[in-house]
Amino acid sequence: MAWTREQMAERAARELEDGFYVNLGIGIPTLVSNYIPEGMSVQLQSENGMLGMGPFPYEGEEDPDLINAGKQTITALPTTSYFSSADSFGMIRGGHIDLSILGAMQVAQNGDLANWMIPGKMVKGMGGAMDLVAGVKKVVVVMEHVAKGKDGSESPKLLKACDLPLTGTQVVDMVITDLGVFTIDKKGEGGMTLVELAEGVTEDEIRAKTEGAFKVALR
Amino acid sequence: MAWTREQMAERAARELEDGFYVNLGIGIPTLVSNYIPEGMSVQLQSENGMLGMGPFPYEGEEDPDLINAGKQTITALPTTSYFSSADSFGMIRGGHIDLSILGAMQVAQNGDLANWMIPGKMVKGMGGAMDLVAGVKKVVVVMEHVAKGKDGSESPKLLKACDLPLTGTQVVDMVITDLGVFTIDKKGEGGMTLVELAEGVTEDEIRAKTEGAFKVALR
Amino acid sequence: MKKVYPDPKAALAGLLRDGMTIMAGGFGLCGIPDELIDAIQASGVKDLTVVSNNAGIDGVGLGKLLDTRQVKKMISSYVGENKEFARQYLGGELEIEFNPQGTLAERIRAGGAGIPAFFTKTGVGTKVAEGKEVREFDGESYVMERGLFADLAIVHAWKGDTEGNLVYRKTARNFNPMMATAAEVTVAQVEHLVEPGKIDPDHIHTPGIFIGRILHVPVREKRIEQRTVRKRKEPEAAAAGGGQI
Amino acid sequence: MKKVYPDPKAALAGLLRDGMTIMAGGFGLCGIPDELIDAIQASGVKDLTVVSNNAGIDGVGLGKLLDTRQVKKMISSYVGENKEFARQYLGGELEIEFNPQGTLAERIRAGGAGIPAFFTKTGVGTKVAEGKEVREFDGESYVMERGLFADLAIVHAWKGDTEGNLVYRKTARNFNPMMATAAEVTVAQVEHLVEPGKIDPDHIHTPGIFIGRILHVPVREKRIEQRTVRKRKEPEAAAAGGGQI
Repeated sequence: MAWTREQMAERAARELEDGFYVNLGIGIPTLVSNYIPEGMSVQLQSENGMLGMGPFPYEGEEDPDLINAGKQTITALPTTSYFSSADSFGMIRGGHIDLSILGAMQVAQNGDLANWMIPGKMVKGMGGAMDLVAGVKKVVVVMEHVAKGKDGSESPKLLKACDLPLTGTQVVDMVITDLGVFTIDKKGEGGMTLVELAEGVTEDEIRAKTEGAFKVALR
Repeated sequence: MAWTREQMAERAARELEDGFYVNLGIGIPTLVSNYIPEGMSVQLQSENGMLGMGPFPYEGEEDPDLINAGKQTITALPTTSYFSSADSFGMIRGGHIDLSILGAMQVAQNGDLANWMIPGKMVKGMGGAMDLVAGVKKVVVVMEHVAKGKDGSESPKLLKACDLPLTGTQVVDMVITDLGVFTIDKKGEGGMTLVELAEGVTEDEIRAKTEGAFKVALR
Repeated sequence: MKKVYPDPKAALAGLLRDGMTIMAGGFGLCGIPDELIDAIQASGVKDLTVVSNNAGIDGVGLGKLLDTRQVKKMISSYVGENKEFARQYLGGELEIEFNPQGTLAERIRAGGAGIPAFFTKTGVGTKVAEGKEVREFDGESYVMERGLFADLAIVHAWKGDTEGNLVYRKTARNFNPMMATAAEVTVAQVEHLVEPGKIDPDHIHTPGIFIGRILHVPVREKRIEQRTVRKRKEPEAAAAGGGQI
Repeated sequence: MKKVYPDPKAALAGLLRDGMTIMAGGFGLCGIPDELIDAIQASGVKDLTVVSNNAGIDGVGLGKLLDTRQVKKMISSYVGENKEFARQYLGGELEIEFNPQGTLAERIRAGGAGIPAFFTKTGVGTKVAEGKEVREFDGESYVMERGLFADLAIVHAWKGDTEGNLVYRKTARNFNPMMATAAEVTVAQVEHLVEPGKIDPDHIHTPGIFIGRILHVPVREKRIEQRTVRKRKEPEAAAAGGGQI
């Protein structure tokens, strides 16, 4: 049984530590905020200029001047501070954010990441993704293990080398898919290592669905 | 009759224009604030992080958190804003200050300026002087025409080339001395031009006390 | 030295010309100088290069200038919400230069602060670094990016005084403060215009020196791009989008 | 995750080691983290490289660390007010690296913002540019300067909350905000320590992310370096030091 989106988010939340400042991408990463352990202080950064992001507002309490990087209405917390985009990305680029959890189209065994454009399709832009993966101390990717084509075909997303245009080179520390968890020695020679299996998933199944080389060190 | 310090400051004040943002150096330049014409809006910048600098405080009203770049206690105005040193010098370096009036040890005919160190003497540092002359739109130097030695000897300060370590190269637009006023075509080939004489001062006297080459175009 | 102008048209009078570069503050539809954008549309000025993190949505914000084909080129980080944009771009009618959001913010800040170029890790080894100098510092590779400076910047602030001192509100701050510093002339629209001295000088985000012209825009309804709410009955912990316990 | 420490000694415990680089906020004696400096003096840590715009005055501020010869090198813009400094410098006991004030401020800001190097006009053609790369952009020459990052930064703020959000007061802000961003660990001393939520989030100058430890220092008398006043009878226009009509 592969993990659900919620289970993937829950697993990603285990990378949080007390006192962490964290930036969450759109999609499954956003769900991680639901699994912050009680008693743990985690401040969420929104790269459009906010630290200490609160939950969505109650209906009727939306404030057009208070949105997150996904342009959704949100709320503030007692810890909140606001700042400019330049200060926000100074914070990101300067290595002050402890953890970034984000989605991906492809990840290579050396930590290369592709998640912003598909040649031939309309390009929307990279937004803050390149800054986040280059600047944040630890980058965790949460994604489906394989891409599913419209015809039902499956193609691996964990590759020897990305063929889509890159968001960053040697930037990913960990990949959480619906099938398991991999660590990547992004700055060293250690390559990619499978460290956890989703319940009921076998090493063989993962091997069949992964193009990139990986060692196995289940814990 | 050479100009007094007050007359030099008064002359320098004629370079002010309505709406100008101005940085004044220590010494005679500070006196310029006494000659801002009535009805003219001039905001003084203090490079330690303030725009809209007011007069000295009344005795007993000094605030240790409110000083100018000369470390003197000052006051605020209704127009005042405070900012960091990085923002302050962003303002200066970015060319947002209209006019800087400052003192000098030497000025060369091409606009080179020396005003921060004398080799062999204790060096105190350049403070913000190099940033100001490099960044401010118009730089006016106010200084005595000649340097007086302890033995009463006089040596010119307006030179062909500065021999003291430079604060900036081709940065001075105008020099106001106790004897007259010079303009300098700092970015072009126009050189230095004598444009005004202090009352009772002759062109010959100036020529005798000036090493740098200059044209004359009195107005 | 009067900085206050009565309406958007007057505030932009004499500042617009074909082919110019305009910076426009805002993130999505949050903190955009919409009334000034409307006035630019009305002026008919064209062949604009517009520097803005996003390009508005269809018929709103910068989307209006796209509708009227006044924009030749966008310098942005993300333009996903605009169908007319996609149409013009795919049809080759519109040029786009994508910048990583942080690089865009820093290029603008640099332009305003007299810094012609700087180095950043962002984008090394990607399309963004193509054709740019890449250099190693202390064993890491960085790409050189250039400062940006515009002919005109238009910004939106919550409060301003007649001297041009500005205060932004919440995440409507975003790109506005840097853009205010990085143009020959900056025009600010403010929701509340007050006399000098009414804003605590420690609370000012943009000092008046950067603002050439200022304009009071009456409070009106602001657009929300992604209205996202939670039910009153739901426990807080179940709400996505952020959390702190 | 507790950031609040009971006293300066505790706030610096485990952070000090010989030969380290420390940034210290302040301009002159304005906005200096004096209680933290006292604790560094008391610790006896030595061979320090200190990044600070000034070097205090004799027996006050960083002057104390000079008195006890704990400083090996200063990175500053102006050190004129300190006799002991001059003695040690002329005697070859103390190294000094002068930076133009704006270059120093920007190097610190760059260090905190992940920018390893940038170009500036300041200092081109002077001693400051010697040995550094000079490059032309759009017909003007600029010198390349490097970002600065320290092992420890100590800053002074007016108000702070237990999350580390800081507000500075008037010109006591100066170098403190950039330094807070440019060190492995930043320790802040604040005159008023409050609970989160007590500071308007639009008024925060330094977000708590930059502050590792925070310390309440009771209000005491602050030193004034150049007490300058005007007589009550004097007309305002006659007062030097500034003016606006």
